[in-house]
Amino acid sequence: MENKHSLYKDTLMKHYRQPHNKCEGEIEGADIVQRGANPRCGDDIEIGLYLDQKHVQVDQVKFRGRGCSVCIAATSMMTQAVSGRSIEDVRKLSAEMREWFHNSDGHDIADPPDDLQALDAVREYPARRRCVLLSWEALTDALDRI
Amino acid sequence: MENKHSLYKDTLMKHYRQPHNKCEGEIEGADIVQRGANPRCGDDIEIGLYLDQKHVQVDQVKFRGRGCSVCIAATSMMTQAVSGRSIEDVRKLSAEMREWFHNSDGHDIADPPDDLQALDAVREYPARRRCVLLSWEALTDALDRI
Amino acid sequence: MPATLHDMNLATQWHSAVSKHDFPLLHSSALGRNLHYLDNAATSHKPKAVIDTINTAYSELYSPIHRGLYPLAEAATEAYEQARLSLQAFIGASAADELIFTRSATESINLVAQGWARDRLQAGDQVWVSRMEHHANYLPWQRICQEKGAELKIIELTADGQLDLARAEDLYGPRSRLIALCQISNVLGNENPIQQVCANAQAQGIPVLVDAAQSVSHLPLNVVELGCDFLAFSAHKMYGPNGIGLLYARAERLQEMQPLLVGGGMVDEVGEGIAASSWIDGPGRFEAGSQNMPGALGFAAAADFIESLGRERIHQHLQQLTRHARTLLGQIPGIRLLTYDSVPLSSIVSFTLDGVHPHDLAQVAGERQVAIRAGHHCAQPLLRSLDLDATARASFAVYNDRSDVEALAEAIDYARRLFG
Amino acid sequence: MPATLHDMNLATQWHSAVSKHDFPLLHSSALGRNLHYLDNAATSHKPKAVIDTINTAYSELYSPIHRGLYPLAEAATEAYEQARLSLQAFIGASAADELIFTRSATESINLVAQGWARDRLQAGDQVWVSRMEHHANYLPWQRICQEKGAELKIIELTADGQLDLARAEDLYGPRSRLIALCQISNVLGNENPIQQVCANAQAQGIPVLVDAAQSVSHLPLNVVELGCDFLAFSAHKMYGPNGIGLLYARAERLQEMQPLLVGGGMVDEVGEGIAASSWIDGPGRFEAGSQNMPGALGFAAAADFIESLGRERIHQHLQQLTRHARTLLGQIPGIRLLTYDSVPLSSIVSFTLDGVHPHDLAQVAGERQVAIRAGHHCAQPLLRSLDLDATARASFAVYNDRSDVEALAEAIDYARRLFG
Ligand SMILES: Cc1ncc(COP(=O)(O)O)c(C=O)c1O
Ligand SMILES: Cc1ncc(COP(=O)(O)O)c(C=O)c1O
Repeated sequence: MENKHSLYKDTLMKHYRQPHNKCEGEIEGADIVQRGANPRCGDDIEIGLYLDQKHVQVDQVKFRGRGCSVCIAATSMMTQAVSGRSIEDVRKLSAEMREWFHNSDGHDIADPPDDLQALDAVREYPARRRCVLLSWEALTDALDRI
Repeated sequence: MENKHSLYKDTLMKHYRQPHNKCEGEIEGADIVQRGANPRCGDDIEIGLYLDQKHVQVDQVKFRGRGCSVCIAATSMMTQAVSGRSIEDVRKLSAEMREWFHNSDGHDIADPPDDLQALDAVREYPARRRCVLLSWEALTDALDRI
Repeated sequence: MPATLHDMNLATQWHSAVSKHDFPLLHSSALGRNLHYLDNAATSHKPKAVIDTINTAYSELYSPIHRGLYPLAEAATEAYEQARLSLQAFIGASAADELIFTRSATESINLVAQGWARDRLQAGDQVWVSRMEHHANYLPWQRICQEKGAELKIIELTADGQLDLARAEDLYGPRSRLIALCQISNVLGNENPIQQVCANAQAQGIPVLVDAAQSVSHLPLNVVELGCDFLAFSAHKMYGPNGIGLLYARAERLQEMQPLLVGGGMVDEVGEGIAASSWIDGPGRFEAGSQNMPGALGFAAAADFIESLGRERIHQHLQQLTRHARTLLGQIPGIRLLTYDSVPLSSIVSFTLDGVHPHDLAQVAGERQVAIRAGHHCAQPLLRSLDLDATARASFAVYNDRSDVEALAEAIDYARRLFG
Repeated sequence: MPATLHDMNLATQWHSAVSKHDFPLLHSSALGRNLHYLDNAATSHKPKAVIDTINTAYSELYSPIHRGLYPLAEAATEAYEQARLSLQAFIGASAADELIFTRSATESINLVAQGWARDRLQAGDQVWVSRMEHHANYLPWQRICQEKGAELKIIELTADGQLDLARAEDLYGPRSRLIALCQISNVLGNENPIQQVCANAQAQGIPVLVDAAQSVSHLPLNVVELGCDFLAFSAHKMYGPNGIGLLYARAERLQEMQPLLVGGGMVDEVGEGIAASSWIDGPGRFEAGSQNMPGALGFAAAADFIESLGRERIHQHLQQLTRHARTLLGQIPGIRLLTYDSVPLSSIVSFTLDGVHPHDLAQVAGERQVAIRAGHHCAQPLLRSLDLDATARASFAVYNDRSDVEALAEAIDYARRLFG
């Protein structure tokens, strides 16, 4: 069903159908839990950060919540992309993602890790940017609380 | 200088140059003095009514003030048209004049007294209606105070 | 889904009266030519007649209004006031002086909230709205009630989505100062019993404001028969231009209103310092600044366009499309329609599909050339009460036909399979 | 009155860049073809490029803004925000988020009065305006000062009609909360020393609002260099469409503002009952209701049109016409010009003629195909101080040329003879 002009690339659909790091109940044992909500769309998620002991690395990110396929898939990709990275790296990546989506004509991320490149198609739909960025914004808010 | 398409018909210019019933100083000895002002144009006049003893007839109307040629000429014509008429007649004429100017496509006054017909040309210029009607409105206000 | 013979006859007659051919965007633009545009409750496309009127206003008649003493200015002023007269006839008002040109339905309602209600509301007073109001007819009341310590009271809905007037106990009570209701909901598509509410309210001396944004393009409407005090709508949802709307205010109410904007053209005499200034009479008092003459002419042209088809007939056409949409969508597994069979049809169908977010529905539909809306439709109070974050919505206009409805149903079914 | 050779060369160059041919109303309409239109301070005519842009917006790109998930809606939203970017460049703002689309300069100023000043003014505070303000930049301040018990302070004029800043003693004093000034007066044509006022005000932390309605079409303008906090203007006076205007608000000030209108599109989360609702970030918070996309595109097209000629050059052209008008009118017996030689020229000449009421002047001129304005020009405080009820005014735009000025002088002289 892959369609060149569609938002719904296989990678996105894969993440939507089988999201990584998604909890069903509460997020338990996380160092920081942060909500991200967009009442205009009804997207409403919560992410949990698990840090290393020295608080220099993000060991894992989990999430729960509801939203459209773009929101869920992008959140899944985010958790996958940042787990195991240094906090500094995560901040950088987060800034790059926002940059990437705010200047849709601008430069690409040099080497987008993991599946993030699959979000490229969403950049053509400004109305859906918020769905992609919601989890990244929650992530930044969470990092600011360390 | 009469111009078919001009507002400035000879009759109007005649009344403007030599207005009837115009005082230079205060209006003296009138039964009722009434101001009519249109701050939007700067027209500002005062009319004085001289009634008969029984208060059923308007013996004379005088005026003073400043305004554009249409305002001055129309006021002059008004004083001429109503002096010597019964109050009832004056009320009727006043209503007809307003009617005449508000429905510029409507019917004409059956037999406009004196020079009033010369105002016909002004009906094509809605922006000047107010200049014609100012004195008639002051007149109505004055009659309401009898 | 074969149409009945009767429906088909009506449809044929209809399409000889109006079609996509009359709408340049739908007929010949790259982005619109093949589009099934079903987002008409948001805004409608413009017939050539309206676009041409705007064009002519700028190219042949443009001039300042109510200010010039040269023939062009007189002609432009005449045309502007003529537009007001056309719209007066369109809504059946007793006098053109009861019509105020605003920028939109939103401004019209805010004008009543700030220009009329502000001076009248006291702590403990009530303003009534319904659960199904658009934010434009909700937030202005919420804000003024907050400011004045008044109560914002909600007419809740029955299980089938109609105004539950029986439960709205104090609606006509002694503290009720205003009732503000939409004639047709932009989510449910319900038509509300405005005339009945107005009659009851009038008996108690309570003014009623009608938000006619969704109704004025297809419901026969007469403000005197309706009995309302205020009525608000925008031109752009009735095939007219953007940037212009209308507030009807019954003469008595108009007398009681203060302007929302102050500036040129609406003042009689400006006081020195903070001495009070005096406003001119009539609707011009509420139209501060340079008038939008091309907007007013386009607005009147839109009303003429609607009148040329007849609101009765338009309404019938839209009801047929709505019925067809309900039938076709209703056959898709997992669909939930937001309106009930017990409620008369108008021009709007809202729905959800189990397991697919409305944004995804709209996106998939968009990729298949079907333009529908997803979201809260500026009706958060309603959606919250239905425990929904968002719905999908299709809404119809004169240029839509059965093929648009069929494309919609196919797109939704495709989305179901894609996400299934 | 022969022009100098230098002037004639400039004029030739100018008319190959722009002429009445580019303006459909002036080029080919029945009422405009032979008209010497000199009422440009009221509103200007539209070049074909602007009319075509509006047309295209309706015919090829029309759609709801910020709401749809189909390609047409994305394209329309993109175009709308692109228009904001163009206008950002046009006024030199640091960010597009500092630009709010309003319906007009009038709404822009009222928005600042009600959305910013209302929450800040206290009894005894001062708002400063000048004696030469248009009612649009006077009445909103008068009203809010009345409401708050604040003082409306006036910068009076020197004998030659300039801001008498020396006499405005507390202008930068501790109770001064806002200074609201026009950049160019719509009666006198004066250009005010805004940059200097802004610098002094900024040093004391006093915000400055600039009414740029009369300047934005021909004065090179950069809000950052100017140093103002707010700047307001309308599209229709700069060759753009009616029904749309702009408020620039420096980011810091924009953060402090409350919306004038509440409704759809500007709310984040609607509170239950009268619980507070939250507004979205950015300029959209002040743009309640459906956006006027065709208006915004026409607005940006007007800015492009101006930029294509260059504001420096336009200003020069208008100054030349103004100088010529002053010379020719100055020769008519009984004329009194309202501006002084000591004041730099811009694009406006106001005058009176002894013994002839300005309304008669304008009417006679109108009958001779010369469109000028007569009245108080929405500047009653100024006219009262000059002890005048009305003046006549001629104002110039890019499409005017020396023949328009000559027709003006002839018409005024004719009026003199008619009434002499
Ligand atoms: C100096 C000045 N400010 C403000 C305005 C108001 O502009 P608008 O009527 O477009 O709101 C005008 C024009 O009427 C003006 O000349
Ligand atoms: C029921 C209803 N009321 C009011 C509005 C506001 O109209 P506008 O955005 O044109 O001001 C809308 C549309 O958005 C609506 O659907």
